[in-house]
Amino acid sequence: MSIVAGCDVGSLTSKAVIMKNGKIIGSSIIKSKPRPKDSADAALEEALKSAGVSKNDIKYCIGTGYGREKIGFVNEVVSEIKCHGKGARWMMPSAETVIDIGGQDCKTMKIDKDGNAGRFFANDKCASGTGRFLEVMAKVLGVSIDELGKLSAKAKDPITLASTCTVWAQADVIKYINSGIPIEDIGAGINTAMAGRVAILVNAVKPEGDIFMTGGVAKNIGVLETLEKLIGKRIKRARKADPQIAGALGAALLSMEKLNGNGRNKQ
Amino acid sequence: MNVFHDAATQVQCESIAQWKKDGKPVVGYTCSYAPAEIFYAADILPYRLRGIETDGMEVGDTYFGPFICSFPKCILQLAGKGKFSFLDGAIITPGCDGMRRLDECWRKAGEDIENIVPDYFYYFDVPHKSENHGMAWYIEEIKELIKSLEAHFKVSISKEKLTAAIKEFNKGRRLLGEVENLRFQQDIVVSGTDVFAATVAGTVMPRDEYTKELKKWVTALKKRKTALNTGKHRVMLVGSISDEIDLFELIEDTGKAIIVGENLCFGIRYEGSEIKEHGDPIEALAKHYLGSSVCPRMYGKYKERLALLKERIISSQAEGVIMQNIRFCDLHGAENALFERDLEAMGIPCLRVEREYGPHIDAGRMKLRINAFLERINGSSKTAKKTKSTEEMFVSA
Amino acid sequence: MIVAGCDIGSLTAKAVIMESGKILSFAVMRAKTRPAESANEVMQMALDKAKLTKNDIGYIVGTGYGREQIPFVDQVESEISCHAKGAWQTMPSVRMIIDIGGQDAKATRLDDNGNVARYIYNDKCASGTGRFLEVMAEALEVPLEELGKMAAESKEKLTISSQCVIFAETEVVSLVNEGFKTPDILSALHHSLAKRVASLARSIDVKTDVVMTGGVAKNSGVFNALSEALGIELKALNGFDPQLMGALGAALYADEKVREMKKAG
Amino acid sequence: MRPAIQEYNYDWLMGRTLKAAAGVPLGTKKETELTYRYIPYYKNVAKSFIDAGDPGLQTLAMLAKYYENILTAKAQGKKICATTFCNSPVILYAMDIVPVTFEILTAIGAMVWKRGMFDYMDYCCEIGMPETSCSSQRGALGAVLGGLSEKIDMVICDTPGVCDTNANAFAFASEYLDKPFFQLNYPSSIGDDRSQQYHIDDYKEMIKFAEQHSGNKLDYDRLAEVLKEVDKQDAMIADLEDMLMLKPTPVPPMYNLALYAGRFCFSGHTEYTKLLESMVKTAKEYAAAGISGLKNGEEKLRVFMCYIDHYTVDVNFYNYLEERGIAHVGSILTRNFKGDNKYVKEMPGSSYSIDTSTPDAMLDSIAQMNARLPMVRSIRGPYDKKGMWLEESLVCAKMYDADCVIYNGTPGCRNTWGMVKPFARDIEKHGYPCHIMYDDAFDDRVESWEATKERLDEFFKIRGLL
Ligand SMILES: Nc1ncnc2c1ncn2[C@@H]1O[C@H](COP(=O)(O)OP(=O)(O)O)[C@@H](O)[C@H]1O
Ligand SMILES: Nc1ncnc2c1ncn2[C@@H]1O[C@H](COP(=O)(O)OP(=O)(O)O)[C@@H](O)[C@H]1O
Ligand code: SF4
Ligand code: SF4
Ligand code: SF4
Repeated sequence: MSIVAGCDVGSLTSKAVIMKNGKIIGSSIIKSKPRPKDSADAALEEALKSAGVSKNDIKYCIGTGYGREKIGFVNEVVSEIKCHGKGARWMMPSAETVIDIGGQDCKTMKIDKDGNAGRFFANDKCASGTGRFLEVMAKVLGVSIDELGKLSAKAKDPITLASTCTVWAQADVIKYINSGIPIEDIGAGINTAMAGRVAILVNAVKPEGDIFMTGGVAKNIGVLETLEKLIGKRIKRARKADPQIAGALGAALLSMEKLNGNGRNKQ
Repeated sequence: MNVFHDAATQVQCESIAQWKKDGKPVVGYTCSYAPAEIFYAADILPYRLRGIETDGMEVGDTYFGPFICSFPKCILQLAGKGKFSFLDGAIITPGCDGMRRLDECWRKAGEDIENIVPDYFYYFDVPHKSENHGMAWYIEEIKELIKSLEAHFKVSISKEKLTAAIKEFNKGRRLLGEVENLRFQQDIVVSGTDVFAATVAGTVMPRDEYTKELKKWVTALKKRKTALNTGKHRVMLVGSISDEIDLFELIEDTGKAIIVGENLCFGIRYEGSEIKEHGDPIEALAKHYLGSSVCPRMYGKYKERLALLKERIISSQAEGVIMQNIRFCDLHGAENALFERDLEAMGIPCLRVEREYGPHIDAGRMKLRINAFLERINGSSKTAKKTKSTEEMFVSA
Repeated sequence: MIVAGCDIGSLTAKAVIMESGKILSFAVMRAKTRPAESANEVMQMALDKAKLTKNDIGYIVGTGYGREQIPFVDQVESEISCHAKGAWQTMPSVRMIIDIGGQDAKATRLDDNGNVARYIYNDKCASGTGRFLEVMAEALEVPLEELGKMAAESKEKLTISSQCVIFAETEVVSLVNEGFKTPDILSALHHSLAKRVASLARSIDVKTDVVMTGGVAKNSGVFNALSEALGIELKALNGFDPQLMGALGAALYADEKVREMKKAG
Repeated sequence: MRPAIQEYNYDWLMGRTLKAAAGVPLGTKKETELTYRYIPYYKNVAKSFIDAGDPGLQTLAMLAKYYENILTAKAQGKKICATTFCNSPVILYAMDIVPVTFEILTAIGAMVWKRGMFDYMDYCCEIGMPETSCSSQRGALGAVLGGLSEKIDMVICDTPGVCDTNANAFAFASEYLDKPFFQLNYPSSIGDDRSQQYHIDDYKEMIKFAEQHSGNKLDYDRLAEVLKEVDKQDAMIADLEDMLMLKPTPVPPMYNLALYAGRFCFSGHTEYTKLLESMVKTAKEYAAAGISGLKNGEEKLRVFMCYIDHYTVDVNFYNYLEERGIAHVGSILTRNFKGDNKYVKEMPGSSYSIDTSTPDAMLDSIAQMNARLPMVRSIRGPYDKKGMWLEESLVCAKMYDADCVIYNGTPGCRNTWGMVKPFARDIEKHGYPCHIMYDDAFDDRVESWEATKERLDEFFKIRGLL
């Protein structure tokens, strides 16, 4: 009976997953705190609580995410790209292409049957095309991040958004609000601008097989559906778990492999 | 090694200060198309302009527009901050559009900020093709440059002096070639960071001193036994201009990789081949500097560059290639995509990243991508190693 | 005649009420999503303070981001013109105005008659803005008003390399993690913003005297850093709230208009 | 790229749309309505052209013909050559090769397509071109790289030495599609014997290349014919440019667009001659009557575009000028540097002449002409050197009595963004208010037209121009 954990400290949210015999027995998503260490502690604690086990029961734990170097309790750290690949494959065993959009970047990757990442692309330099972009916009529109995604479906005549920069797009959005354009049309324009940037990255890895999306933005149905249109392929919906925890889940899965000795040896 | 690291990580290292103290001139230049031997022949220190040590961009941004690569902007920033006050001259070449605009931006900044434009400021026109009339144009440009240097610095640059300069530079090229050979071995005794520092140092240090130091270093290297690459992946770094020791360190500090080769301006690619030591020295220089078609500004020569890269990959047994381009560098950005297409098709893992230059690089984001890439190589080499070596991959491709 | 200026910015809404060149009252508040709402509310605040009603106001000029949406104005003017007018009136020696508001930064050069000679907005990649500081203040858990004071306590020099607002925030968070002190980080932020704005001003030629307007002018950290970056002592606006400059300029436009109308009969 | 888009051949789509639009004025009212329904997104653009009278109609017909040529090239056994707008198509016509000019096609697409050229532009990025590269190539090039166009047979690019990102796009295309590539390369000086010779040598190499890959020999009789036509056209362009100097100028803003579209597509072709004749005729009539070419008849302001115009959906920019009563006194792109032009006299060493007496003279003429096409001529060297961007802009601004100078480009334009700030400063020093637009001439996702318009209005108001 082995219990393992994975902890993903992201820029916006921190996630932890506890697994036992290949099953998720506890998980958590919390808003990240200024200090990654605190975030990690809090996320783990909550996950432990939901699993009903104690920290001492954890046999192995892998950390990942933007703040991975600062997590106090992990045995090892692994990159998000690898973890998301692993996690995605577990959630959707047929997935071959993974799109991960988190708070501060967007990555697309190909994975093999074990969930190992092959070619990948990440957007660099610019915040447009990240979850953060959507948050800023949701705030300007005065809707919650959940609602933002749903606006696309209600839109009649979506606006075209200057998509080059989060900050400038914000100015445009304000202008549209000011000129009385329905909020649905603006929201849809925002989701489309986002999807447009992601589509370039997705197409750049030449998606094959089933496509799966992880990270918080996977919960934005507007982005997801527009993206499907842009790439002309269906994106598989997650059923087994919340796609936002894919990174932490991947970390937990790698912990398990490590413990069972069937994972590759670390150099 | 320290002397190289010093030279590579400071805008003005000790040897330059010493040179100035001896009352000898220093002339800065941009890009890999300015034949440094000419300066040596006139006892002028050729100094390849760089942008390290900037801590802001207010001067750069005042003149350059927002959509420009940060490398030339950093040079302008340093100039504007008086960090290049040791220069007696500067030569701007139209390497790329960003670099050629440095000519105007620097001069314009000079109208606002006193004493930042060296007395000798020269625009050296380099054609984009090396065939017949292209080569002829370039040779004439070299001759013009020589005349202009002679007039301004009151020196004479004879053919004999040029040939002597070529010979001196070739010594360094040969030594660096030996270092390269060391990196082709199964066990590598020298880090990529150290090699790169030594290479960059060559673009700023007085050449005699450089040759001497290099010789010492190479002799010492050859005696080294301890392999530095145990358990590490062999990777190459290619793409946009780089003189950033930090970037090499960042990759090697992961503890999972050793850099076995590069293909960068400032790097070994220009030093790699020797220049003909007999015949007309100007023609020999022209053939070398314009003719080797080493960077994407020489349009239509992609296949040659790919061949060169492949050869490097094979001899250095690189397991993966990191391709970077500075944001707004379309030349390297597009070429990296082609490289990636062709190398991945042969089973060489490639990582393509866009970044900012030097002091403005976001180390955290860069690290993330590099780590993930190394994990990927780790995964693929497990399977690939069993089947094919790099060389076999090429042969079969 | 009593006149008013109303400046609906991206972050704050401001109103100034004047009578024959004298300020009767003013108000500042956080902008609402709908500009019309902000305008009504901030105007009401200013009216209440002056114990007036809307009917008492003879002419109103609107400015700012949401200027086209203000329901009650008689005329609209751009922010550039209003800040210029306000600053010129407040300090006739002014030749350059650097206005950093929530959404953008602008530099404006005046000629010897107070007319706008040139102006420039921040470049496409927008990091030199008040919004940038707000995001940072939030990340550092420091109230906006304290930013300047706190930065003054800085001892160690740091640099922020990210130019992007969004990424700079992450960078700040990691600096916090690495144990750097808040004042040092703040100082670095102020310098980074000041440098960006300085290059803006420089590209249209800096002429003295230079004043700073807009909300960010209240941040002494930026004020000082900008002086340093420009190598020029910025002039303080004799105690007048720089954030109100746009609204003041608008009110002055209104005043001018009313006088013109009177002259014309 | 969206799969829906991948289903259609781009050239065919555009060809059809343009053809339908060109047919509109020929039909009855009812037919017109029907056609409009068939080209809903192109309707506004087509209308703007149709409103411009005969020259507008001719422009529509000319653009339609341009596509027709591309679409029928293969059936007629002709080779297609991708080339830049600043490479005069004259030589290709003389060799019976069909040119495809990415920049022009992108501009047309940006005006005509409802969604602009986004999908095609983004496709280029998907296959690896940096998103920071110039949008003017990325548009039409996306369709070519995506295999949605007529297949090109060779690439001739004449921007090395002028513009990296442009040359780079062509080099990329040739490599990606594995098609032969030739570059015409320009040294940074102009007018001296040495550079003249370089141009000629380089041009001869280009002809060799084109002969080799098309299998056609350059026919000097044909070349002479085409060049004579060019000579005629140049004279008319000079006429139009002279009329731009009148106050008010009798030349409608739209003519500028037609002028250079024709020059880049159909130089040396009779279609272009006819278009020019029509424009000159109308403008002369206006001039004789002393009226402005603007629809509402009142010229309030004269702007000189020191770089490119603003394309994107619905020819918004031209309509804006009309609405505001702003006369467009030309852009760098309309410049013609034939020796007898008035403003050329102010810039010694900048001109060329056409001599068709011998084959060598012809080659000299055409090489010199090519070296003086808009972007090639003025952007290649340091902007403040003789005969370069600054001098040219100032001469034009003065000669056409412009009230202000406006810069518009693309964020991909390293070339001009490299030093547009000092450039604007210098222009201002000479007394011309100068506005830098932060948009993308071909892609209004970079800055929406509403925002662009607002900034323009603000500029005109604050600087006391309108
Ligand atoms: N319920 C939701 N509906 C739609 N989008 C969401 C939701 N929750 C989070 N997001 C999006 O996900 C992003 C955060 O993603 P996450 O993967 O947690 O980021 P990180 O790992 O970088 O912290 C937010 O910026 C937001 O755009
Ligand atoms: N008391 C204060 N101290 C420091 N900075 C302030 C203060 N009040 C406002 N600010 C800054 O001013 C900005 C708002 O400026 P303002 O001119 O009101 O913007 P806008 O006109 O665009 O609404 C805020 O983003 C904040 O950075
Ligand atoms: S363009 Fe905008 S979102 Fe992108 S890096 Fe710049 S400030 Fe950030
Ligand atoms: S990296 Fe690219 S854009 Fe920058 S200087 Fe080098 S070639 Fe030019
Ligand atoms: S607009 Fe600029 S970047 Fe684009 S092709 Fe022309 S010169 Fe090159």
